[in-house]
Parts: sequence; structure tokens; C-alpha cells
Amino acid sequence: MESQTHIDGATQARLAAESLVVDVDGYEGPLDILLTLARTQKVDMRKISVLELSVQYLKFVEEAKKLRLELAADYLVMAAWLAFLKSRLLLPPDPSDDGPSGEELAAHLAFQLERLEAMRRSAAKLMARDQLNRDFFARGLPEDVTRKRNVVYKATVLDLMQAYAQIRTKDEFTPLHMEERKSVFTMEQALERMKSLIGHAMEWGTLQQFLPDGWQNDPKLRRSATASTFAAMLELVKEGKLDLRQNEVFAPIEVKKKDG
Amino acid sequence: MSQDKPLNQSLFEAPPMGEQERMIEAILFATAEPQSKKQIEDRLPHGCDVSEALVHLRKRYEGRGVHLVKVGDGWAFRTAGDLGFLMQKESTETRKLSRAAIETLAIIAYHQPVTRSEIEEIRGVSVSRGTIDLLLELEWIKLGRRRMTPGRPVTFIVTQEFLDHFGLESPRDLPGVKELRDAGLLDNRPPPGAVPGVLKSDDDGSAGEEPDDFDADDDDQDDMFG
Amino acid sequence: MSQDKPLNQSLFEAPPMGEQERMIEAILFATAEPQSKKQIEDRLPHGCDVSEALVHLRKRYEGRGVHLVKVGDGWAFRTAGDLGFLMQKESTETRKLSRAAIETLAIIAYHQPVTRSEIEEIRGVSVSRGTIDLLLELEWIKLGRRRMTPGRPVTFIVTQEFLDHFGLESPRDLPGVKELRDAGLLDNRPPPGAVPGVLKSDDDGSAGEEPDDFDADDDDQDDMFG
Repeated sequence: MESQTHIDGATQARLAAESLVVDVDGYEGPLDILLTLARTQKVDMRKISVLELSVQYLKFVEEAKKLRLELAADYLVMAAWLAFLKSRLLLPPDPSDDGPSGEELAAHLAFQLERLEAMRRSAAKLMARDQLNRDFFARGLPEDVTRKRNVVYKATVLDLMQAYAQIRTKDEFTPLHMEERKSVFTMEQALERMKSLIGHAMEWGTLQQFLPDGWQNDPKLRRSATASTFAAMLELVKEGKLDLRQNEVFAPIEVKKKDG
Repeated sequence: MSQDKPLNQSLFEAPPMGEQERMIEAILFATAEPQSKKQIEDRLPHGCDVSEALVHLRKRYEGRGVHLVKVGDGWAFRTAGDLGFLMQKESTETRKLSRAAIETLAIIAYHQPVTRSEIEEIRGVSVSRGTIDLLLELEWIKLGRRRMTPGRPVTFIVTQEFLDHFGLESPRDLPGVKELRDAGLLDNRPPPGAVPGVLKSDDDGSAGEEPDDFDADDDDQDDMFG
Repeated sequence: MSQDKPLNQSLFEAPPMGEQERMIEAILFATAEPQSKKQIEDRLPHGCDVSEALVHLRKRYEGRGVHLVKVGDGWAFRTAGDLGFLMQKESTETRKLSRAAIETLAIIAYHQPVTRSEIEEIRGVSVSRGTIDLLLELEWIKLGRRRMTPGRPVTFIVTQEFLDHFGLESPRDLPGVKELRDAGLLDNRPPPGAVPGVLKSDDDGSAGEEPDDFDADDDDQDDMFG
């Protein structure tokens, strides 16, 4: 009891700083510490002395070092910044420096502290409000709304017709497609045929002469056979087995076995 | 009402009746179960007259949107009987018929009366029970006469509802294949000379042209539609 | 929703105001969640004046055990705050929030829409992912619009559930919000020049000033909330 009364101011400050340091885990970063230190100034947050606060904080970091406590990097960054701020506040302004003045930086720090303090107070007020399911209650026996879902299906005559047309198209033309194949002389067929005829083409002869029997008269059949036979001839030219010539546009195409 | 109370309770006065009413109102609003007088009493300060408060409260809610009602030996707030309709939320959803359904419907419309296996023959795929059920449920198709062939398969025909929905006077109003083609709804490739089996003449759905195997299938169907 | 009422509905006049009031009373009594005017309107007959009926209804329940309260854009009945002691059985133990969570919630409520780095700037420490997740899980906060600044950071705002939980009609009714605004404590005040560490720039959540690991976190968030 008695000894406590003898503790001087300096010791008190040291003890306070020490308890801060020991309890550093309980604080949420340097700003939190600064706010706690600021409160010890026992003035309106707007009238806080940032200079004094900087001194307090630097002392706190000193204590931590003495106690060999490891402070997280952001505490040290803040210490460095506050040391810088302190020098700015104490030294006359350097006219060549166009950065913010010490006063501006200090004002912003004060603003941050005031804002954090205000948010803390607001959070407390918020949590002190009446809360749902603690102080006031919603209907305990809500009557479920029964949901009746009516599904309306939509279809038009056009949908119907299109669907039907599609089915009919599929049915009608599948067999037709197969039949059509009969009127086609394929390139494979033409190539097969030409290879067997090459030996006879010692002299120039027209393409028409090489069309298969029965494919010359019907125009549809002739078109197909002409196209495939011509393609087959080109293939054989590429292979170096045939020569192909046409004297002028639309003139008959002539073919003969390659010399040598 | 004021029987067997503990001796010391008379030291505390019960809240005024209006306050008791408020309290019961809040309790019955917030509780999930109807509360008996005893349960209510247990929650209220000493000396409350639950019975009397309930009478007042019940009167207060007379003619309101919710009523104070007795449920067994408990009390609860309930929606007024005439407002029950508000507790139903009707929603309407418009859906498009599936392709299977619209094709099946089209075949029935164009070929009716038609059996299920005929539909499958025309579509080239089997018709699910759900598709037929949906069309039956929509009342767009119904059962026609049984086909007088072995197995006596059921046939499907379209209904008056179908005609109403599609704005047709009769199924004959459906455009024929030639008209579909003229309208550009069918591919304009030249029609082949011969048309195989399933392609029946448009304006009758006569059974005459069906292959025999339809009937065999239909046996199964009868089991299903019984 | 239930718009597809028969066309002739306009032939019927809206029910008298007293009746509209009853209907809304029934609807709001039956649902635990606040209902918007639109939701109420959708369930009432055509031509009802929901706003006016709500005014009457609110007045009717003034001083009762149950109140009609406005929550965001919804309306709900809630028991009077002074009667909470009667409902001990109903009260649910709310998870005890950490100081970080409470502060973060308050900052979001008072400063919304607010980015994560703004919250960090105000608190002076980084906000853990878990804190934000917890508040999201409680449905007390949700994502607002992205801020139109480099990096397009997400913002957080409070929800209707938050307002409902704390008995607030709107965020404007937060305790002391006017005083805070008048004192400039809700302003976004950028720090003059370069300020180290936690003292970041106010008006964006841009990557430039944040340690890298914050960015990583933010990326994760983007993934989560698309």
C-alpha cells in the first residue's frame, strides 16, 4: 500500500508502458496501441498532442526492446514513421520539401484515432441495441404459404405443323437419298475404270469417249459420269500417267497416255 | 383466479390489465406452439389474471385478420378463416412442350386414331409413358376406340380442348403435307415417286396400311394402359 | 408471379380499406420474414393501396405487445422490445462475436459501401478472411458494387437481415450516424502524402499500396463471389 504512494510519475509511465508491452498480443496493431496511449492524455481526441503521443509510442517500443519482446514489423514501421513525424514537428519546415507538413501528417493521425474511437463507440452502441431473438421476436408460428404452381404448356398450330413436317421430311427423303446414289458415278469408280483404260489411250482422245456405257444419254447420269471421270483423269495426271489438254475455252478435253 | 399464490407475492402488484394483455399478445405471437393458460401464467409476473386477459385479447382481435383461438387447451393466433386464400401463392409458369411431346401430338392429330406403336414407327423412336401422360393430362388427347386387331390396342385421338387450344374447327383443318410444302415448311426437294409404308395419305389414318408387327407391340401397351 | 388473374378482375373494386388492413395483417402475421410492399401487393386483390393500409395498421399496433416495423424495404410484426424478458425460452444464444468482427460490422454499417482496404485503413490492421466470412455467413453483410477504381475492389454493405436483427428501419437510423457525419468521421479522408504501413490511401483498394498477400486474398474473394 504504502510503497505505491511513493511511486513517482516516471515509474508510473514506465509501468504503464511495460504493461502495454507485456499485453501487446491483446492489441490490434499500432493504431490500437496509439489509441490506448492517447486515452492516457485524458483530453478530447481532437485536442490530442500527436507529438506527445509519438514520444509515448517510441518509449513503448524502447521498453519492448529492453524486455526483448519481439514486436511485429508494423509496430516498428509505425515507430520509424512517428520518429520521422516527431522530427518534422520539432524542426522548422524545409522550404525545399514539397511533401506534406508535419502538422498535416499529425492532423491525419489524430483524425484516424478519432475515427477509430468513434467506430468503437458506435459498435458498442450497435451491440447494445435490442436484438432479434434476444430482445424482440418474430412470429413463432409462421403459417406456411402454400405454393400452387400452375404450369401452362404453350404450343401453336405452327409448332405442330413444323414438328410434323420434320418427321415427314425425315421419312420421305431417307429412301430417296439412297436411290439418288444410284445415279451417281463416283470418283472411285471412275478412277478404277480409267486405270484399266489407260493402256488403250496411245493417241489423243476426248473425255467423252471414256464415259462408261449407259451413262452417255441420260443428262443426269452423263453429268455425274463426266465430272467423276474428269476428276479421275486429273488424279492420273498428277500421278504422271496421263496427259491432258484443251485447245481453247469450252473445247473438248483430250487425253492420252503419258509418253515414255 | 387468485388462488394459491405464494404468500410474498402480494407484496408485488400485478401489472395493469392492459399490460397483461400486451404480454400475452407478445407471448402468443412469438411462441411456436399454442400455450396453455398454465404456460402463459408461468411466464408472466405474479398475480396476472390470464383468463381475463385472454378474454380481452380475444375480443380485441375479433374481426381482425388474425384471431385468437383456442386449440385444445392452448391458445394461439391464427389467420382468420375467410383470409385463408391469402396464404396460397399461385404462380403460373408457361412452358414449351418438349419436342417429343409436340411430335407425338402432331402425329396423333394427323393420323388419328393412332396406336402408340404406330406413333413410334412414325417417329422412329419409342414414345415415353410420360409424354403420353402429359398430353392426356393436358386433355389434348384421349383414348379412342380399340383397334380391332389382335391385342386390341388402344388408339389415341385429339380432343375438343385440343381443337380449342389450337384454334381448329376439326382435325381436318390441319394443313396437309402438300400445303406444308407449299408453305415452305417442308423441304422443297422433289418428292419421290414411291412412298414407303408409314407414309399414309394425309386425310385418313386408316389402319389398313400398317404392318403386322404393330399389333404385337400393342399387347404390351394394353398392359400399361390397362 | 400471380399476375395472371382473370381479365375481368378490374371489374371488381378493391376491398374497403379496413379489409385491406385485415388482409395485410394476416399476411404479415403469417410470415416471419419481412415482406416488401411489392410482395404484399402481389398477394392482395387488385387495386389495393398497400402503403395506406400499412400506415393504418402500424398505428393500430402502436403500444401493443406486437409492433409493425419497417425493415429496409420490408414490413414485419415484431414483439415490443420491452417484453423480451417474457421470451427467455425463445431467445436464441447468438454467437459471441469477436471484437474484430463487431468493429468490422460497425464500420461496414456506418461507412457502406466500403472496401476491405478501407476497413483496414480505419481499423489500422488487416481484416482476416474469417471475419468477413463470418459476417457474410450471418447474412449481416453482402457484397455491394465494385468500386470503380483500379483493381475494381468489391465493396461490402449491410443486409436487410442486419437491419432486422438490430431493429433498424434503414442504415440512416444507426445510432449516432448523424453526429458522426457532421463531425466528418464518416468522410473518406485520404492521408496527406505517403504514410507507412497500415496507413493506406482511403479511396481505393488498389493493389499498389497493399502488401502482396492482401491481393492474393482479394483474388480468392473474387473467385468466391464471382
